[in-house]
Amino acid sequence: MLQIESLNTYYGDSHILRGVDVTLPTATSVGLLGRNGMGKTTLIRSLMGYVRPASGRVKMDGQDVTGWAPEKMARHGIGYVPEGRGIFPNLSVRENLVMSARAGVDGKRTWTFDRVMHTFPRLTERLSHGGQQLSGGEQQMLSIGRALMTNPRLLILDEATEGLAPLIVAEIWRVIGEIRATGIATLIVDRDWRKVLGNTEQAVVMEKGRIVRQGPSAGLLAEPKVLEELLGV
Amino acid sequence: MDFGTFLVQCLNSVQYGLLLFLVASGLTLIFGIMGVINLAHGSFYMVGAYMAFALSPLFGNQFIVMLLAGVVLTALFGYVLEWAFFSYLYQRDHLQQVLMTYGLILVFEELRSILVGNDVHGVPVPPWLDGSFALGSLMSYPWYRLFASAACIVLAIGLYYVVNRTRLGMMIRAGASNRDMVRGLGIDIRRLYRIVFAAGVALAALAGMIAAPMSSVYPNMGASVLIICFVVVVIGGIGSITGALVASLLVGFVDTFGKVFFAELSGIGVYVLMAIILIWRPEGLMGRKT
Amino acid sequence: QQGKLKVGLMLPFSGTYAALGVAIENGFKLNVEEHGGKLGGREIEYVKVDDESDPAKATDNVNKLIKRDNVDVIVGTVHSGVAMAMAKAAKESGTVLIVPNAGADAVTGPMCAPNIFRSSFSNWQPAYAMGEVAAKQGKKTAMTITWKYAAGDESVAGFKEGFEKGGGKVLKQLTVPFPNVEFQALLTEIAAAKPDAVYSFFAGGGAVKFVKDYAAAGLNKTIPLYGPGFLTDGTLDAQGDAAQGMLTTLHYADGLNTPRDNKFRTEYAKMFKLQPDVYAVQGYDAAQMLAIGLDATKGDITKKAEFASAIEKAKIDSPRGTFTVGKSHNPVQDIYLRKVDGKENKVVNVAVKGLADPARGCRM
Amino acid sequence: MKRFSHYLPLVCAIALAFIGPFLGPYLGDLVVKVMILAIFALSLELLVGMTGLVSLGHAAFYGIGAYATVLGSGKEGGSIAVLLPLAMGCAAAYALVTGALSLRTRGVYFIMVTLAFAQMAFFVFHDTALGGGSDGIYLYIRPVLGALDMESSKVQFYFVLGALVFTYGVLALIRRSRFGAALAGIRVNEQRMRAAGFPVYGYKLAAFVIAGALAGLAGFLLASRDGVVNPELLAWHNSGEVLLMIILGGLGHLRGAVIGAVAFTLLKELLSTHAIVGPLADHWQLTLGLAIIAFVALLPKGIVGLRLRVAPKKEATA
Amino acid sequence: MSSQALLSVDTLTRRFGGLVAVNKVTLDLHLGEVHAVIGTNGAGKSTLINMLSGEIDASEGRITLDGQDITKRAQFRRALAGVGRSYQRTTIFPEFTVLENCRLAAQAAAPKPWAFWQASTRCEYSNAAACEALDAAGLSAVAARVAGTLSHGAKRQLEVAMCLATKPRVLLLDEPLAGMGAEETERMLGLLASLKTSHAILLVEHDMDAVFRIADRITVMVNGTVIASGDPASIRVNPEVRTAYLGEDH
Ligand SMILES: Nc1ncnc2c1ncn2[C@@H]1O[C@H](COP(=O)(O)OP(=O)(O)OP(=O)(O)O)[C@@H](O)[C@H]1O
Ligand SMILES: Nc1ncnc2c1ncn2[C@@H]1O[C@H](COP(=O)(O)OP(=O)(O)OP(=O)(O)O)[C@@H](O)[C@H]1O
Ligand SMILES: CC(C)C[C@H](N)C(=O)O
Ligand SMILES: [Mg+2]
Ligand SMILES: [Mg+2]
Repeated sequence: MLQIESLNTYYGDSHILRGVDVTLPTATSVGLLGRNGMGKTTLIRSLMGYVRPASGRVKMDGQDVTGWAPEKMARHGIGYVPEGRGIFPNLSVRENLVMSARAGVDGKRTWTFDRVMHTFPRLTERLSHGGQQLSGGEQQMLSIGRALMTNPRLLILDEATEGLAPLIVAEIWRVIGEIRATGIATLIVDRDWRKVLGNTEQAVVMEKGRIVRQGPSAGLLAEPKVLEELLGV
Repeated sequence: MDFGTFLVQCLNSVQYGLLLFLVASGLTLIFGIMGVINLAHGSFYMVGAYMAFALSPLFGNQFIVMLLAGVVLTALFGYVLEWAFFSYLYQRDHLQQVLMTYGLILVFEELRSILVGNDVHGVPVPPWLDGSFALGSLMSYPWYRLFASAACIVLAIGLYYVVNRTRLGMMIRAGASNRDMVRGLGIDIRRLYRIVFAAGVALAALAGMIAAPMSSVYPNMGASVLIICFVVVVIGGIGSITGALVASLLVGFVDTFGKVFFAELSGIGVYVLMAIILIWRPEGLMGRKT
Repeated sequence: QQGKLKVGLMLPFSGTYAALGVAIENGFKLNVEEHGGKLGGREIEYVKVDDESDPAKATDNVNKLIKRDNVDVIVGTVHSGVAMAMAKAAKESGTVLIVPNAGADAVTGPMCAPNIFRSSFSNWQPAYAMGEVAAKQGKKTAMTITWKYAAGDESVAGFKEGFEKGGGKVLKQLTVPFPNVEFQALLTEIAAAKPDAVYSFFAGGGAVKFVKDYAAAGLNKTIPLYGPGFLTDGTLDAQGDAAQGMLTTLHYADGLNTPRDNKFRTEYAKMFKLQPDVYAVQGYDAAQMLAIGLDATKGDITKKAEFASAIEKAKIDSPRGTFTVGKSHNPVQDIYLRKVDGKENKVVNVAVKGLADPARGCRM
Repeated sequence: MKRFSHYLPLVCAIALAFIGPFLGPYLGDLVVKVMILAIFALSLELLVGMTGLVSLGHAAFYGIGAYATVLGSGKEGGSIAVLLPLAMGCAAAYALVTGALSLRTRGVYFIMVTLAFAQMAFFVFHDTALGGGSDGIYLYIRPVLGALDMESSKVQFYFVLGALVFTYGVLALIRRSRFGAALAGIRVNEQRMRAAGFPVYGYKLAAFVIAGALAGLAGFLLASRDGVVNPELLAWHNSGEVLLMIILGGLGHLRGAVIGAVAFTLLKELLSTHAIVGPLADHWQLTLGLAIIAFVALLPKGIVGLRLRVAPKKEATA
Repeated sequence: MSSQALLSVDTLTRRFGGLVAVNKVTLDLHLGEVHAVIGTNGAGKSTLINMLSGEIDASEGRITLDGQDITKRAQFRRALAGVGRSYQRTTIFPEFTVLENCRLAAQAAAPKPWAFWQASTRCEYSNAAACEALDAAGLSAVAARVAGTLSHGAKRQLEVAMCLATKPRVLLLDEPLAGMGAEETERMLGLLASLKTSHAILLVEHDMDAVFRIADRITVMVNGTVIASGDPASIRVNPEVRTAYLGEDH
């Protein structure tokens, strides 16, 4: 559903994304890998519209959406779980979820408040707590839940499992699986490359602002040499 | 002070407190919730008061209709104002807003002087609210003041409901803490804020319109309410409507009884109250800890 | 023989007192026009400074006139605190200062100087007269209410002096912090204490609101409200019915109906399309006083002693009635008792004839 | 280039010292006033720009310094050696007490508590006979010290210039010092400073007291120059105005505070002078207001940002 | 474990309103030991660290450092006494350079940290401590970068470096590995291993591979309470821990 064509992005004078070409097919899950500081987050922020790329195109279903504002992208079906969670500290847990609730582009509300509660039971006990009173992990769950409440077509998870307990991480991967099963495309950034490759169909590897590898995840998993070189594992 | 007088003074306190809330209500939106340090709040209040002065001959008896018309006009005005002067300030240091709104105060004052002049003008009390009722043998009390209090209560409830109970209110508050994140959830924060700002301006102006028949309209009238509005919002705890209401009433009592018992230094009362409350509770009465 | 005479007008052109500043300027200019644009044979050049009624900026503003523009004479201002700073600067530089409004007793008291004059009043004057009137009307007790600031305090003190001299007693002096306009608490106090009369000092928006609130509380029916004329001057439009019948004292009134005043009023109305008020008269008379001094010195204002003595000796033919200038350079004038009638402060009678400020503390 | 810019303030001060005698009474007087305001603004910059403590009550210290000078001189006048420490000491003492309490709060709450304490001081001077009430009181004889007599405008000029250089120097020293670095750290992230082992409260209080004392210095100079003080000196709009100056000039730079004081004063002076802008001077509020709005709209980093903007940067964020 | 505990915690409790975030936790930190505290999200690990570092007060219980009671001591005094911490949520000075970040942290312990006459950049003690910390954390290459422009992973490294710059004896690390890539994780583990000889380390971490590699002792918390404590091998097989926290993967 998204096509990114020779995208170049700068922060001030530093050239971060250098001609990135990526395709995110509909209902497909894509893993985005790369070491720290290689530009994964920047790529996400560029396609979301938070950062204006200096050149290149972003296309959604063939339509040029380069330079669209983030809210417009979001309303066209992109759910965003940012690095660092972005919880609203002055809203209660319930309010964090309710405020973002929206029917999907198809008009359906697959993800409801109840379903999110069901997925993250821990939050049920914290509903009236302020966002900033949550533990780190609880915030992470809330952030994912909040993105799901927008019923997206594409869910972008930037380090969504950071700070989560192993059981919860497993749960999140299960949920991601569930999400994939419902036909939502996902773009996943996570430090656990095994899980990423195991839970995605396509994988993209970045290095210094370039795409250096793109292909089926399973294929990459079978190439430990390449992984070591690109990810330092 | 005998008991009857005491009761009347309590009524005075409550009544003044409610009036303060009315005047500060717009600020609870723009400053308390949106977080814009809006020194021009007094100017919006003044705009409302002068609007009442200008509109009342046109509307005659139809006071409520006039208020509605005024609210619509000032909301439009606020909408444009936000677009022209504030929309690009949110990303910047908050102190830039101080400078901007200070500039606006000067502009509004001068425009007022050019358009209406510098004289004091009265605004008639609507005939159906004119007159007073007796408070025991002591004195009489104007109906209009009670009307203003009632308007304030209605407003307070409405504001509380919208801000705390509706999704709109949640979005607004969310926007105050993290604009970018709100956008990422598909909410057009710029339009949302423009609307909230417009509502804040309209509320300030509404307060001005309601106050005008009591206070008359005169140069610099905005400056005299500015500080007390900030005091009320801050004592209550920034962002809390209930807090602002409680704070208004507290200030009402302190001011009223301060004037009675400590006439010589009663100017200090409100500030002593504020200092004590904030030192005791650094987030205001009902503010959230950060 | 000489060049233009530079007149520095330091008045409030913005803020609460802006209307007063404009009236004073108009009055002054009217008189100059009547003199054919010349005083003492010299053409007049104006330099205007907006003092914003801010004492914190007063020294700088007056220095602009004295040091930058080298004015020959300063006319100003409305606000007493600002006038105090002006008096200080005038005293140091020796520039002639004519105060066309500010009533601070000190300006013609401890601060009096050969080069400082006032064309208006001292806060004490109308207040003292009101005290006498109230006592004469048989009031035994009174309460006072004013903003807590120097002008208010002085006014109340003047009233108290006059009232208690006449056998009355001031029960309590109520104050409201400046510029707060919430009076309800104190109105309740007044209602509870039931004095025979209330004396109050407010101006501008505060005066309007106080008079209205007083009436709305029903107090005007039982306890007469007195005050200096500022309580009802330029504010009757806004006060409406609430002010009807009120008695105030001032050195000017509507309906004086003297040829002098009538002429002044027509001329003023013709020139500015406005009705004059007491402030316009004070500005007008400031120009008259200047003219007298300049005539005596043939336009040479540097002859300070001659300039001053001419004014001291003069009978100034003011729209308010003739007045002279006391040795402290404050007007010795009739104070009128006035009654609000419609939109006018109609003269009732002369409350005190030729009232001179006691000029306490003036050594000159 | 960088080097020169480094010494620019000093060059300005020396230049000013040379042209001082040729300024004439009015300009000289204006420059003195601007320099006093610059000292006042610098003292606030220590709080706002360097420590991140936005105060809306700074005029209290300015006013207290001025009142201390006048009340301390009495009818007979007094020595600079006594009055100057007295003015700074009184201001610092009030800063110590109010700072100790205000610093319990932060952000907007701090703004308002400082406002509250300033208003209290304001009303004490305004409503009691202590300082002559709302009409203010006079300084009959200006402070002297040996041959230094503040009565003389020359002495005033050089004394104030010296005080400005002193203030700027002290603050420049603080800024680059460890103390200054700690204040900067507190401004950016108080939590981390505490975790690292800084007694944050103490540092903030120290900054508050120093700023108060320097404002007291400005107050002393003002009283010595004007010879009259009025409660309005302590009024909130004065606190607001000095805050505007440093924002206008550009926060986070000492020269921003000075430039702000100069720009704000001159801008108003220009726009309200008939000889320069003609009849528009009657509407100086309008033009000044519009000018300020234009500044905000066009110079997000204040006037000092003007130079920084010459080198264009690619805007990264949408 | 031979030595006396450097920092010991005795029945420490913290309540937030009705919620008991930390419930009677007792544990010891010894020199030469990495003591990992793991547990479900919201178990109270960060709250525990907050209490130990003095960021928040304990509701009940006692904390001793070198046998001295520090339960009521101000946060900065504890820091100066050698208790250093890192934050789970990155807490750096985004507008300063990386070096400045560390230098400022180091300055707290420098002689006369408030000196206002000497340039902060010339403080030898702080410079040395900062460089050492940057080196250890592998950030020397980006020392001159403005911290706010670092990538998330690099910020996490800086977070730890700033803690090290204060030269603490007790390290309280709140999820230091979160956000770090594989390479950085390796480096950090190596660093911790080398630090542990001279430090007592409390490590809160959700990366179980890392925890089991490096921890000498593990305490497991659930809902504020310690459910198990012991050496890694015993924890790994503890059924309670497996159901409450680890799951089947580890
Ligand atoms: N606001 C900024 N200004 C300047 N440079 C930035 C900014 N944000 C990020 N960078 C730089 O851009 C590069 C890419 O950063 P990005 O955050 O996209 O990396 P990443 O791949 O997401 O890394 P990580 O896994 O650590 O999150 C890094 O070198 C980073 O330092
Ligand atoms: N300031 C606070 N007010 C109220 N509750 C709080 C506060 N801080 C933390 N809590 C609650 O205390 C509990 C413990 O939180 P804590 O941050 O210590 O968890 P944690 O073990 O660090 O979790 P995580 O691994 O997710 O970071 C949580 O349920 C949290 O919601
Ligand atoms: C009568 C008033 C206009 C006088 C003014 N209040 C003053 O300061 O003196
Ligand atoms: Mg990233
Ligand atoms: Mg935690």
